[in-house]
Amino acid sequence: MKRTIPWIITIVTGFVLVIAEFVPPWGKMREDVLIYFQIISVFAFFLGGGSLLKINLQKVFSKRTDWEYALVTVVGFFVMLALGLFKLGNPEMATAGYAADLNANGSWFKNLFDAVKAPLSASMYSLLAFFIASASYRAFRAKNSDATVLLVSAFIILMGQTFVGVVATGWMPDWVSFFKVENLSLWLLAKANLAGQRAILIGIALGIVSMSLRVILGIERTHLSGGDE
Amino acid sequence: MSRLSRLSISRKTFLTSLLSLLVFAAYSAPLLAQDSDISVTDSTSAELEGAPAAPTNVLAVDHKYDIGEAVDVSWDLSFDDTAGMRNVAGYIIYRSVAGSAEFDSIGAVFSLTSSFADIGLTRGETYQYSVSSYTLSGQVSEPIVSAEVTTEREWFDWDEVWVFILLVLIGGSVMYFIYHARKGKQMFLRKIAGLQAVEEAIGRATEMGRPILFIPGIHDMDDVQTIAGMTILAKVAKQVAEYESRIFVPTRASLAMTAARETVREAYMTAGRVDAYRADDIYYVTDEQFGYVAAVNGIMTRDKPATCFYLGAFFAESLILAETGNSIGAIQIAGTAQPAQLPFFVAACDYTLIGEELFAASAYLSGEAKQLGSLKGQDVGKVIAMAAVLIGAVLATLGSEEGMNIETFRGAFHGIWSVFGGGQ
Amino acid sequence: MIQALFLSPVFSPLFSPLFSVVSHGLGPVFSWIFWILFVAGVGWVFWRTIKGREVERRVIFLMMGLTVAGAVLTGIVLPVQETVVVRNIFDTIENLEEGDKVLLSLDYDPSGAPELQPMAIAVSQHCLEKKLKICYMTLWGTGGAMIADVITAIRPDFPELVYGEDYCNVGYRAGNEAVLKVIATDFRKTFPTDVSGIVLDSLPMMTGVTACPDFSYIVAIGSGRPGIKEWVEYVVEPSGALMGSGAAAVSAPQLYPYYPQQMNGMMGGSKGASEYEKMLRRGYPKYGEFRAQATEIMGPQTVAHVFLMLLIIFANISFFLAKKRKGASA
Amino acid sequence: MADASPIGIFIAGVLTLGIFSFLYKDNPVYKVCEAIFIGVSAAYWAVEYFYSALYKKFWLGVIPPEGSGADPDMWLWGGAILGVLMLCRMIPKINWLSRWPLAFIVGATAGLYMMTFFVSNAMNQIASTMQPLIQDTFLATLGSFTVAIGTVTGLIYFFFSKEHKGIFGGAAKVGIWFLMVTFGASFGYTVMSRMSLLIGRLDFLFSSWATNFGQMF
Repeated sequence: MKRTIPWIITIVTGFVLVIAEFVPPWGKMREDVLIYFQIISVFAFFLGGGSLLKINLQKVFSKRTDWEYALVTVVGFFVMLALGLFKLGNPEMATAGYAADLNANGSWFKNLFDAVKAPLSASMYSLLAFFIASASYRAFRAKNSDATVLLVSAFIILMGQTFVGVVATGWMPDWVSFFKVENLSLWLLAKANLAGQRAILIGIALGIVSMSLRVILGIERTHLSGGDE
Repeated sequence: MSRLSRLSISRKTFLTSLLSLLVFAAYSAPLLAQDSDISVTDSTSAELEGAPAAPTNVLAVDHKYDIGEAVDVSWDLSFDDTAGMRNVAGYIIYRSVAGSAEFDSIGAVFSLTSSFADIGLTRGETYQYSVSSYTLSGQVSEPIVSAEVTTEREWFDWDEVWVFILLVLIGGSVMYFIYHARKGKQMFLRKIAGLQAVEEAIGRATEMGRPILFIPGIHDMDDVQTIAGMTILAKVAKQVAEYESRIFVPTRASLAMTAARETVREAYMTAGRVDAYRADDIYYVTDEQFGYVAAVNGIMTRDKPATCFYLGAFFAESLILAETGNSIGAIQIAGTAQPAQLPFFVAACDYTLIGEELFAASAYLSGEAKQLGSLKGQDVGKVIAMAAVLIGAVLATLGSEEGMNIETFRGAFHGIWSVFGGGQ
Repeated sequence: MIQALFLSPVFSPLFSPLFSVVSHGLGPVFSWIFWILFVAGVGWVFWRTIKGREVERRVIFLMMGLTVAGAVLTGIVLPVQETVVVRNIFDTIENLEEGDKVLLSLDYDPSGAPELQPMAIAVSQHCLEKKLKICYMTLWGTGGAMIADVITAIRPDFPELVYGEDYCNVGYRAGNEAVLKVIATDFRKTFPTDVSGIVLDSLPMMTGVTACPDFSYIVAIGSGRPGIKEWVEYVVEPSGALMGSGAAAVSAPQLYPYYPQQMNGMMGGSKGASEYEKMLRRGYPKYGEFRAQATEIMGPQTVAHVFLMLLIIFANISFFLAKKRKGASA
Repeated sequence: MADASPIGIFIAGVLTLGIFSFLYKDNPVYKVCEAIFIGVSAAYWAVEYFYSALYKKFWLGVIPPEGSGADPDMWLWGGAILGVLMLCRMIPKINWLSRWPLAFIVGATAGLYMMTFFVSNAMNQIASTMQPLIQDTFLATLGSFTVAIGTVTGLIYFFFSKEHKGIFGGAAKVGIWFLMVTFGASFGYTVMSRMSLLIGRLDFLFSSWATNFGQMF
């Protein structure tokens, strides 16, 4: 029982949603399911958030290494949660009550977002500029034919992205203008890149069809069986 | 911005919108006032001085392949709605329920528009529509009435019939090979380096006494890539349990955490080591993309996992993770179906499963005949796709001389259809 | 911006000798120092390379940081090449008629802002110059703040704008692609009100807008999912609306397949944005250089690209040297 | 962030530097930034989901506000029931019930994705490849041949059940080259994006933050 019911739920939901694509009266289901998912994930947050708090509080109380940082996390969590849930300092509260725009200018939630979350997010993201340099240095070496193709293609695009490429190949006569970097890089992006993308996308679609069928048919169900029976 | 100035702005916004509401009401009043008494027989409006020419050829047809809640109304533009004239400001559309002569206005569109979709109707009801043009000064033309139309619900979307046929072909071949895969009969499968390295990578971590890090992507369970990641996690966790190593699975979504716990627990049980399972090694971090990345970076530099798996949906963080993993000397096996991130994994990881290979991985790792059979079904799909690409290109080449315009898939298939004598 | 740095009470005494030159574009002294440092650093990396030593990643990080920081501080401006892909968007907007409506969807968050915000601002300015009406929306929870920033940035140039008549902001609705599916045919079902709860019907510019195709042009600017791909799939394909897009450079190659059928133009990354700014400046000279955010960052971009190309060349030199040495010893 | 408070700007700058310090090595400042980031952002999304999904989508869906004219959408209760089942995980006796919503989501995702990707990835991509091979100019013709050959050989590379040998192996090799060109091109094109982010951050540090810093002391 404990195994069969989930399996039936998977089969039925899967097949119904596949068929819904072709049956107009069922079309709304596809939208409803997305909303269901959002509602379920809010409930699931109790589990996720619970686990986050549990692990960090355990660290704090048992004074394990780095417990101080765990405490910071817990405090940060509750502060932001309170500011948001109660919409503290939200100028629209006066008129709109709890329907006020969560991110209204001037609300403490938005202020904390601007001062803490936004810069942290942007800074973490911008680390990529450094990592892209170290990765290029390490990975773009002509070790074999595949790597050489990768390297050459990347190099041409890099040149095409700036005026450097234009200057470098500006001397070429018109009858070989195809090989001018600006044309070559556009051709790489619009043709060769397109072909590769298509092969990847078609492959992915086939992979998804096959894997979805394995899941729906219950051949692949390691992800939901774990139980004690 | 201080709270005070914010308040003053919202008051300003309020006043502006109130004002514009009044302007709008004043402007549209003459139009709306006529709604109730316009009927088919009432032709006085046409005699209004300066009334624009009415639209012609008003058609109302049931919207195809829907649940019977919509009608498409179309018309030819009023003579006064052409370049040079343009004193028509727009059209008003009226509707009556069959039998009644009462036409209610249901909407208006701007000039140069010749269609209107009326939605939210009742299925099985018969309606009649009429359309008038109007000018900015409020004169409305005589309404032109359409024939009656009954909304119908269709049970099959015939626009999608090619999708259906192809899906049956490809899905059917996958299912055929799943159920005809015979046990014991060895099927040929090409090697995928990344998957052959899985066992070795786990073994290495065990020897070094360091943990394994598994990231099932940064999407939630509503992404099929995450599900693919979980199916691989099942196989990896089983081996980890057998080797008595340790696996960390930080997740970016709560649901993914729950699913990962189920998966790993099941794997430990299958391996007969449920006592070694630690739920707290699989934990939710934060839904914030880069907050999650910051945390995983921390885990990598502090716990120094010997092997990192990145299998699922990845975005910009792919390179941050892979470069940090590289700096701690971990063996890295990645796989994603995000085309934009594949280059970074290919560049920075030891092994990368490209797109389709990610979805095939759990079948490969399981070694079960049925699962492997599905891969053969996928290959049949590839043959169909390649054939469609080649035949389609050839047909398009032949057809292009006659000016055949093939833009969409359906168009292409109708093209094939017409070559074989159908349609046209 | 940079001027502000040197005006601050702490820094101005320190930098006052430099201030006068730097604040007027390419400051000779400051940029000379920068270029000398840059060339010296690259030379050192090159020296290490031919000596057969790998360069440590932290050195690369440091060089990268110095390169970009230097280029930002000296404010070098380099030429931009125009492309048809961007031109198409500009021309589409240029050819719309006064009063036409444009839907601008900003689907990104602060981390995508450096690249995409300039596009949103330039397109908004262009639309307003043409007296088109703009409706802003976003599919990202964090996009609301982006819209607010864009409006703050353009307001001073167009003091006569009236909310609800010339532009409006319907804000964010949760639901990702589900939102798009719905608005393709029924705009009001998802957006019955604007961001602050005003009923859409009371905004004069929104009369007659029932679905996405009622906008003369849609410009979707985005950096991920849901974003441009979803716009194409759920709005353009089913409804046939006319769309142009602005993509973060990272996702641009994936979007090329949609050009020109499903979207008639695309701005890719800062380069696309700076091209748009260039076109805008040419058409409307009042937009002087100091406003061109994306153009401003193309200088640092170029220097960073050159540095990266040099790194790749060095890496291959060291690889072949190592191989040769290995071959000689074997 | 033009109107952010001076203190907000100050904090933002410090946090930015804290994150950058990770490039040198892991350190206490980075750890603090990381801890703040995790706590604050987890709560941010909790609140955002609470209001956008639970309040706006669900609550206002089943109990529409007066005057909106909408009918209560009873289907939404299904989502809520599944959500509550999810919480059963916390009660050991009936924690197996939490597998139901999970099973629902996995089935739904499989079904939805199968169709979406089949139509958008497979069908549309195949359809767009169906272009006339012979074009007006030599280069355009070369281009359309490239796309067709690249797509087919790329697919050959992905074949699982056939050994990459002989002609087939040669085609697969061409296929992997096409994939490599794609990866190289994407990588190269992305650099600009990544640099913009850094430029954005540095610009913030040098202008807003430094100015603000000066004014504060």
